[in-house]
Amino acid sequence: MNVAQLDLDLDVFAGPFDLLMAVVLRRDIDLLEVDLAEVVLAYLDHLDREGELDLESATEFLVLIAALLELKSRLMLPDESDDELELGQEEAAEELLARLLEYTRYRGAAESLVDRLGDAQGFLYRSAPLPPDLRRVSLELASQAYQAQSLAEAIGDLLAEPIAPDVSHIRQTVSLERRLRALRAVLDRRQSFDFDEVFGDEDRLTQAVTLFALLEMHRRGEATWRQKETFGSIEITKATPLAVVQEAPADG
Amino acid sequence: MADAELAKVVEALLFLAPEAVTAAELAEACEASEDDVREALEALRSRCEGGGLVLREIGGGFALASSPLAEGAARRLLAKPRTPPLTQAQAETLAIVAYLQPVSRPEIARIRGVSSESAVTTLGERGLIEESGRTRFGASTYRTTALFEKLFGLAGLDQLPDPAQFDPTPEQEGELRERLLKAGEQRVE
Amino acid sequence: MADAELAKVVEALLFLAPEAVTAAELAEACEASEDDVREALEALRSRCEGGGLVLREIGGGFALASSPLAEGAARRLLAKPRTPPLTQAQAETLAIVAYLQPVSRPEIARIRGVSSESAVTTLGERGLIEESGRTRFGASTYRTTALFEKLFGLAGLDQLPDPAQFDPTPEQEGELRERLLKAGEQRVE
Repeated sequence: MNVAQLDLDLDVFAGPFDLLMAVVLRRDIDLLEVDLAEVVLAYLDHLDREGELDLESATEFLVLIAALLELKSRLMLPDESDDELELGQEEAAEELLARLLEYTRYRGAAESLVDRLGDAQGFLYRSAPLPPDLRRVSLELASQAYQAQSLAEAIGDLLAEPIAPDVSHIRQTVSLERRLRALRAVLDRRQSFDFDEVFGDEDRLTQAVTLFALLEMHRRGEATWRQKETFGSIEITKATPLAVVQEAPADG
Repeated sequence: MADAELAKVVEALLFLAPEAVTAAELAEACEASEDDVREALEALRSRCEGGGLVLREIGGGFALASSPLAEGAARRLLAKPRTPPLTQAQAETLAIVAYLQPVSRPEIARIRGVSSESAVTTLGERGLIEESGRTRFGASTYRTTALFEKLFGLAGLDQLPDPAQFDPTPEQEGELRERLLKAGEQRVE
Repeated sequence: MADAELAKVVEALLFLAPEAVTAAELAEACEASEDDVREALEALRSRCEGGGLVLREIGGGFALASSPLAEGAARRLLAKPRTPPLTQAQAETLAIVAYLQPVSRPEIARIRGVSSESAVTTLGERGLIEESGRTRFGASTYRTTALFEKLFGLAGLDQLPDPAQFDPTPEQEGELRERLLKAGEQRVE
């Protein structure tokens, strides 16, 4: 089932929870039949059209749709997962449920506020300048109403530099772009090199992304690489513009 | 000041005042007791019933407003269209601020499941919410403004309905849980 | 529109209008005839006799005004400076102006890490700050007023309390202005 068949009017959804609620709660829809990838793409397109696409909201959305994807994948997979996984699944569903319930409360409150605003808009208030003789605030009538100390306190608050948030829980990221630059830098100095010799000391993630970058360089015709045996050393050679060696990388 | 005169003065003051005025402020200005002012306000309220004005209690104070039956004519005369309705994102953000104030942007984003930067900015520009302080990480916290209470016709924040009434019924909650857990249940079958 | 309703609507319109309105304008807004409007105005005039407002004819138009008998109370209520508690945004903005004056809006925004337009406007309306000139880039600069000193119980600006006692990072060197700007830039990041 694609998004068009799903008949989701994306304009009416205020956020991923809203959309998820609609998808999950539709009685006539079996989750198995919903093309969630299309929901994601349509939602991102929608955000883009709105001009409100930012990485933060897109990421939040993906995290949430991932919960639905996990549910769906369990429907599709044969029943051979162990109990441990199942428990995690139930916990994840409960957590998602708790967040959906909290969101539902404020969505309801939002509706009631909108109604209230509609009712209150019938009442209009006067907005007219005061008669000239009442316009000037009289300095004589003024008396101390604030503590001067509060000004110094406010300056103290403003002098405080924000505590740097704890980012130790955030997984380090490796950029493909940066790995490409690293590879090109090596190839600028040397015509060919051994992968382990240069990158052997990097962590697994960096090595993996570097290999990915090598694939990209191979695709672009910038370098070739060869691995004589499975798990053996990889030799990378800079491609010369005149004789690009067309050689597929060995399996490994 | 005689009772009848006090009611007249209170009417005149509410006509002039650009914002809602508390009974205490009225009493001080009229050099009368707060009890007398409250009586005068009651007299004014019944007097208004025969006319085109309404006495409203807004954010703990009192203000005169035009009657809803004059709304159409008033908007024609003043060429003042209704304020644009809130988008759902704005309404949800406003509801979260109204009930949980003071509340920070990350907290709003957590509840809505989506970053709410532009809704917060727009609500601020429309004067419905304002900064109220900072969390220890330097994020601004927000609360609703006096204008919010005025535009939404609230005598005070305690007039907001209990948010629990918007919670799903146990049946709806059960259905939601069931559908979320459907995968597991199917395997049990 | 029934006569009684028209009289109510006319009352509401004159209550809202900031300036005098002609009978023709009222008729158009009410979608009624001018004769009917004039009748409604007569009804309103007699209704006013029992209350605190008076119907005035000014330059061919009509306007509601407060009754002269409320004059003294109005002066006491309105000529007195309004001193509601300052919001966090207002307090921070006022403190920046007080300690750094003259200071421009862009500078205030840099220090606070957010645009502070509405706080500057409100502080100006309340008479706590005023424009003092322009920077060479054309931005208005602000300073505090005599009313500010009176409301904060200060005999002069040199009486402002030393912020050092609230300084969370006293070990840092530099002018107050530079240190504030530096902290502000970190808040934005």
